[in-house]
Amino acid sequence: MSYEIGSLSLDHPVLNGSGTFDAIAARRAFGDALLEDFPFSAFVSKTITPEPRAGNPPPRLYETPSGMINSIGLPNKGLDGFLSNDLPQLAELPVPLIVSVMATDRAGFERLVDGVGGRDEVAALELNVSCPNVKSGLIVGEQPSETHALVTALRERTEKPLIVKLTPNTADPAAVAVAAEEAGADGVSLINTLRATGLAPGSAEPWLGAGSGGLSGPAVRAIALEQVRRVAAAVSIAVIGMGGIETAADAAEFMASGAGLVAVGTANFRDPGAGIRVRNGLKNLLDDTSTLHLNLRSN
Amino acid sequence: MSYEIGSLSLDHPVLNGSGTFDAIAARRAFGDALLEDFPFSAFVSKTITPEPRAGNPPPRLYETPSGMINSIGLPNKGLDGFLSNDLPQLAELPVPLIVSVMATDRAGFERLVDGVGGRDEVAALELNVSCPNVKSGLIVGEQPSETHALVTALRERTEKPLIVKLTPNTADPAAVAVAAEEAGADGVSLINTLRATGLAPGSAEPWLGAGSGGLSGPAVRAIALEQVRRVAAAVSIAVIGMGGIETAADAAEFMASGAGLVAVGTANFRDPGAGIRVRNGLKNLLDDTSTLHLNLRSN
Amino acid sequence: MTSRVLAPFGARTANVVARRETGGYVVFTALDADGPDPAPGQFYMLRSDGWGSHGGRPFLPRAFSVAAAERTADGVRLEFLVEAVGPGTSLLASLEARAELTITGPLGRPFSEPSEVNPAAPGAIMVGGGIGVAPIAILRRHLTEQGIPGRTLLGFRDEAHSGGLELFGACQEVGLAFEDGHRGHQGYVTDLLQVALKGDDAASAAVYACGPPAMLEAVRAICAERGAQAELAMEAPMACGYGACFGCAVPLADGGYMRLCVDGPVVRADEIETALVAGSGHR
Amino acid sequence: MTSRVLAPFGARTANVVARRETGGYVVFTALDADGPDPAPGQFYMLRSDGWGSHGGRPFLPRAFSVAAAERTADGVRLEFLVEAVGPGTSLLASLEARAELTITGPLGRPFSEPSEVNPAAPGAIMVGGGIGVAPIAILRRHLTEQGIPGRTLLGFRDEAHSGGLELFGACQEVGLAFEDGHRGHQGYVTDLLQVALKGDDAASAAVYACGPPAMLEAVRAICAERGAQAELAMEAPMACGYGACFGCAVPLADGGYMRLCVDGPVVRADEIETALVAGSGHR
Ligand SMILES: Cc1cc2nc3c(=O)[nH]c(=O)nc-3n(C[C@H](O)[C@H](O)[C@H](O)COP(=O)(O)OP(=O)(O)OC[C@H]3O[C@@H](n4cnc5c(N)ncnc54)[C@H](O)[C@@H]3O)c2cc1C
Ligand SMILES: Cc1cc2nc3c(=O)[nH]c(=O)nc-3n(C[C@H](O)[C@H](O)[C@H](O)COP(=O)(O)OP(=O)(O)OC[C@H]3O[C@@H](n4cnc5c(N)ncnc54)[C@H](O)[C@@H]3O)c2cc1C
Ligand SMILES: Cc1cc2nc3c(=O)[nH]c(=O)nc-3n(C[C@H](O)[C@H](O)[C@H](O)COP(=O)(O)O)c2cc1C
Ligand SMILES: Cc1cc2nc3c(=O)[nH]c(=O)nc-3n(C[C@H](O)[C@H](O)[C@H](O)COP(=O)(O)O)c2cc1C
Ligand code: FES
Ligand code: FES
Repeated sequence: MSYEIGSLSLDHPVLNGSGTFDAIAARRAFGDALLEDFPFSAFVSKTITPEPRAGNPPPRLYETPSGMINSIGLPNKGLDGFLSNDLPQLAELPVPLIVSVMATDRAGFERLVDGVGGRDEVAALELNVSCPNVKSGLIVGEQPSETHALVTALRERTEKPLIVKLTPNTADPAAVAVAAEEAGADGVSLINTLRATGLAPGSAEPWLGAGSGGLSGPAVRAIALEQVRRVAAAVSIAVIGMGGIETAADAAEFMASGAGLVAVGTANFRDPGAGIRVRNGLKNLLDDTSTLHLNLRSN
Repeated sequence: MSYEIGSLSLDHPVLNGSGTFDAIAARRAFGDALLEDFPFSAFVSKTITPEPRAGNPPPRLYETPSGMINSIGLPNKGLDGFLSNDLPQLAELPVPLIVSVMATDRAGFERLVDGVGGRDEVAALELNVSCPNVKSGLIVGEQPSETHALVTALRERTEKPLIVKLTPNTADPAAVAVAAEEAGADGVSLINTLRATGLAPGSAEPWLGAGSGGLSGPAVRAIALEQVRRVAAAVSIAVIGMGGIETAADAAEFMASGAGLVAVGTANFRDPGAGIRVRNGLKNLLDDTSTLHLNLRSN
Repeated sequence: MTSRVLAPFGARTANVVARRETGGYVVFTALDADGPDPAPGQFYMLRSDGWGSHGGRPFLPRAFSVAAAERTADGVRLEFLVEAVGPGTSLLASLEARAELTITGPLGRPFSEPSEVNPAAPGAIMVGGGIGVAPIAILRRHLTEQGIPGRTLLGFRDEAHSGGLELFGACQEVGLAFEDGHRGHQGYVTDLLQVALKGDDAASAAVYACGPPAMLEAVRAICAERGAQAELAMEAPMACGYGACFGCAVPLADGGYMRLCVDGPVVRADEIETALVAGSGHR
Repeated sequence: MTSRVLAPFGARTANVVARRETGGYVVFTALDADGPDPAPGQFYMLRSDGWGSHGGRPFLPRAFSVAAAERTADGVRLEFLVEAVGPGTSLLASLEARAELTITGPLGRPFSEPSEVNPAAPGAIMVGGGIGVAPIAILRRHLTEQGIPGRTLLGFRDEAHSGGLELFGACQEVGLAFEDGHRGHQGYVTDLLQVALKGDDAASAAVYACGPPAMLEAVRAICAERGAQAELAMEAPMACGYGACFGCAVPLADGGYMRLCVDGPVVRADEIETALVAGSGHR
């Protein structure tokens, strides 16, 4: 069984969701034990933007039944800060690095792809398209046409595998996935978070500093599974499935539904070793074809 | 405080979600006790279609973390069966009747609106637009333009209040709500269920007979609240908020977010008296303005 | 019976007052202070504290046939036989005395009197399998109290799955079948039914059955073939138990589906197309 | 101290071995068989059975400062002081001995030695308020063991909120303030701090504080005004506790935010813009 995203070949099918594991911070907390048994077959960075961002005002977290809303607001050091501060540290990880990038215009995306794509330490790029295009006012990832145009433009600028991170906040994610594939993407990852909000207890005001945010965790798993199933049926590039995966059995459901790879997101918060549990459990399930008759699809 | 949907004025803000309470069956189970303290200020029927439907093959239910998926498939007796069998029984309820209707083409919707709208027992109609238009192949409620065209055509055929039941499976529900308002709808209700699936345990096959279905319950509450907030900010017609409401506090959050009315859906399954609990609890909260500083909006 | 006993409207609380283990199963008793006496074949929707604690499941209440009901000064004592097969049944099976339940019921259509099933019936032939013996136990007691003759045939896979036998107490007039043959007839309980119907005039039989889908389907087929009248107590996944969700679909013989929670769980064998409904019943 | 003690990678189990109630609070002891000794000021992320059972919450683990840590042959005995303010703390406060916890830790930046806070400091001034006395208790014991002099000032709203005092055992050398005046100084513990800093050369002080945001903000302002060096142990809503989620944002004095879980929970008072962070801390 092989796990591939375009030309990038991985050792096992479990990645992290962008923004749900910070390998640099985790190393501060857990030391080099982290590197000795690194959970993921590739590390996906938190999304970076061309310029530095402080992120949203607190509170940034809201807990929901079997899930959580985050409105973090993409705090990051910007492209230059990332390249000078973070990249050398991420290069020490024992696995390939996938850098997630986002901008609000074409030029910004181009700068990111040029800057990140030119570095040997980087194995692949993930395009976070859950962002407005300031020109059209549309969220790129909600529109097949916008996605197609963006990926086409970026495809020319790098040979590295390009993954498009799909948004679930749209009527037909499969149409966006097909647009990404046609424009030359090597993979799609889904789902990102679902727009959501919650009020401060006993108040009429939203709890989150930014008013609303994105829902993740087990609450969204059934939605994610359906979107993965539809997307995987529509494209033949790599599909990285995520959304509420907590156990190897959950991950196996995504793989049985057509995802060649999976990512662990919110589950990392409840257990920093969630990725190890999922990876090892999945290995047992995949080895023991008698227990689980999964019609696994490899890319 | 008044609770209005167009010309229909209700005693309190709590309705049932279509398809989540069958007053006729409940009377078989609970007897006339049901009528003595009927939970809802209006009764919303399960969606009916022009012709009878048997519904989807079982299994039709899948349980998820803090929620459930249903793929019931709109079993119903069809317009004629509804008018002759169900309507007389529903007319015995102590509250106004709102009939939910759906068809896959304009002519079908027209037949339903003519047939149901012409009956005195019926106080209002709810248009379930989570259905494909067989001509365009598009899901009506996912497209502002389709919704506008449908509501415009139906608006001419009845003086009764028209409610459009919005689907959450779209990038911008507020745009669809605005289209409904512009075409003459008296209210919008949201959210309907989110497309979702789950696999049979230890298998690679979807559990549900129909392959996939719709997610409801507390798991979707935060998504519903965000959509209600956005829709209520965009329209000035009645907004009926629902999605995972289990308690009066949940309902109050929807009202604080701009819903003038709320509906109890999946919570009815866990407790047939959920509507009574929500209604009574909400009355206490609304009376006691000191405990909850809700910026309630009445229509 | 056996008209449907109505349930109080809304979920109410009831406390577990006793619990015992029998074979691999648990029998617990709940004291229902506010409810009526159920009719044999009816069920309750149950949930308890801890609902939601296994990764957000169980979320919905779970359906259980009442296995015995005894009126006391404090209310009705309801007995349930539980096999732990998933998160909901595991939680319920682990409840100790004093635990609080949230219950709705009695619900559904009960068994009919033998004379209603078949006016020619001198009595009843009751067939129970596995965990499905619960409603047979309360039916049997009901008939005995009324002085209506009945024969009871029970089948189990093996010792480990025969906990339900305990519900039939000391009474020895029960025909037994064990698939592993360690006791009674070696084979299926439906073998015993075949024999019973052969002896009798099948056309004057009133058969009652509850058990796994495969057993019920065999009962249905045997009775259809022999022209015997039968009522089957079935299972289907249920969200609500009172007709609200349309989830508990069972295919009808003449097309379409019934809602098992309001049109069953006891159905006439000739009403349904098959007792093998996808997603339904114990193995 | 006091460099950060690293946590084993991944959540592990630990059992509750003791529980006592003190005032309105609960102190429970967990035996951590596999973890290291934490440094004062560090915290653990905790969850237990029953997570998810109150309408799907709590879902995320909850952060708790360690109040005492004692190495035994079987592992480290960790003491936590818990105030039940919501579903997570209520569950933890109700755990009995033998209950299983899932823990990650020790996490975060601990208190610095007084000489690191201020090379001129002869010792420490420790200020604790309400539930926030927990990390002060372990810090105090640590300094005592090292023979470093320290004064402890504790403030409580009233008797009902003074359960944390018990952590300071028999030792009487503690300055007390109660808002309701029923004991010690009537008023805020920051009044005592004002007095303490007046007596001393504030510029040679090393102040440590933990308590409600309003108290920490007062400490911050007082120390800034008097030129005293201070470390504050803060709270913020946390999803992960190890820098993964960026949820625990605390505004920095020179713009932007820190992640309190990895850059705190102990922060230098002059690093932050304010201790009053929306959504954070006990009342
Ligand atoms: C009228 C009636 C009477 C009954 N009487 C009894 C009785 O007396 N005693 C008794 O022990 N049982 C009885 N049952 C069965 C009992 O209700 C079920 O065993 C119980 O609901 C199982 O719940 P669970 O959470 O333990 O297991 P579940 O996890 O709900 O598993 C049970 C079944 O559901 C399937 N399943 C697994 N995951 C899911 C999912 N996510 N969504 C949907 N389905 C899933 C499984 O494949 C399995 O078939 C009765 C059922 C009915 C309808
Ligand atoms: C480093 C650190 C150390 C701590 N040490 C201790 C300690 O030693 N002892 C102790 O008792 N506590 C301590 N706390 C605080 C403790 O972690 C919180 O009290 C606990 O997380 C509350 O959880 P809960 O489920 O009981 O309450 P919650 O319901 O989580 O309520 C707590 C706060 O969250 C808000 N809130 C309510 N609903 C939501 C929602 N849906 N989503 C988001 N926020 C919501 C409430 O308004 C309230 O402010 C510490 C916190 C930190 C960060
Ligand atoms: C706190 C948090 C921060 C996130 N940040 C990012 C991000 O920076 N870029 C991105 O593409 N996705 C981000 N995500 C989305 C996740 O990568 C993932 O798509 C989503 O959470 C669904 O998976 P899960 O339910 O397993 O968490 C974030 C999610 C969370 C919870
Ligand atoms: C079993 C089931 C059947 C439903 N049937 C219908 C229906 O016939 N028509 C409709 O408009 N909505 C239907 N709905 C959607 C509900 O009315 C409601 O919009 C949705 O469930 C969200 O609310 P909830 O989370 O409170 O259930 C159904 C929902 C469920 C769970
Ligand atoms: S269980 Fe809901 S209709 Fe039968
Ligand atoms: S709690 Fe997650 S980054 Fe601090």
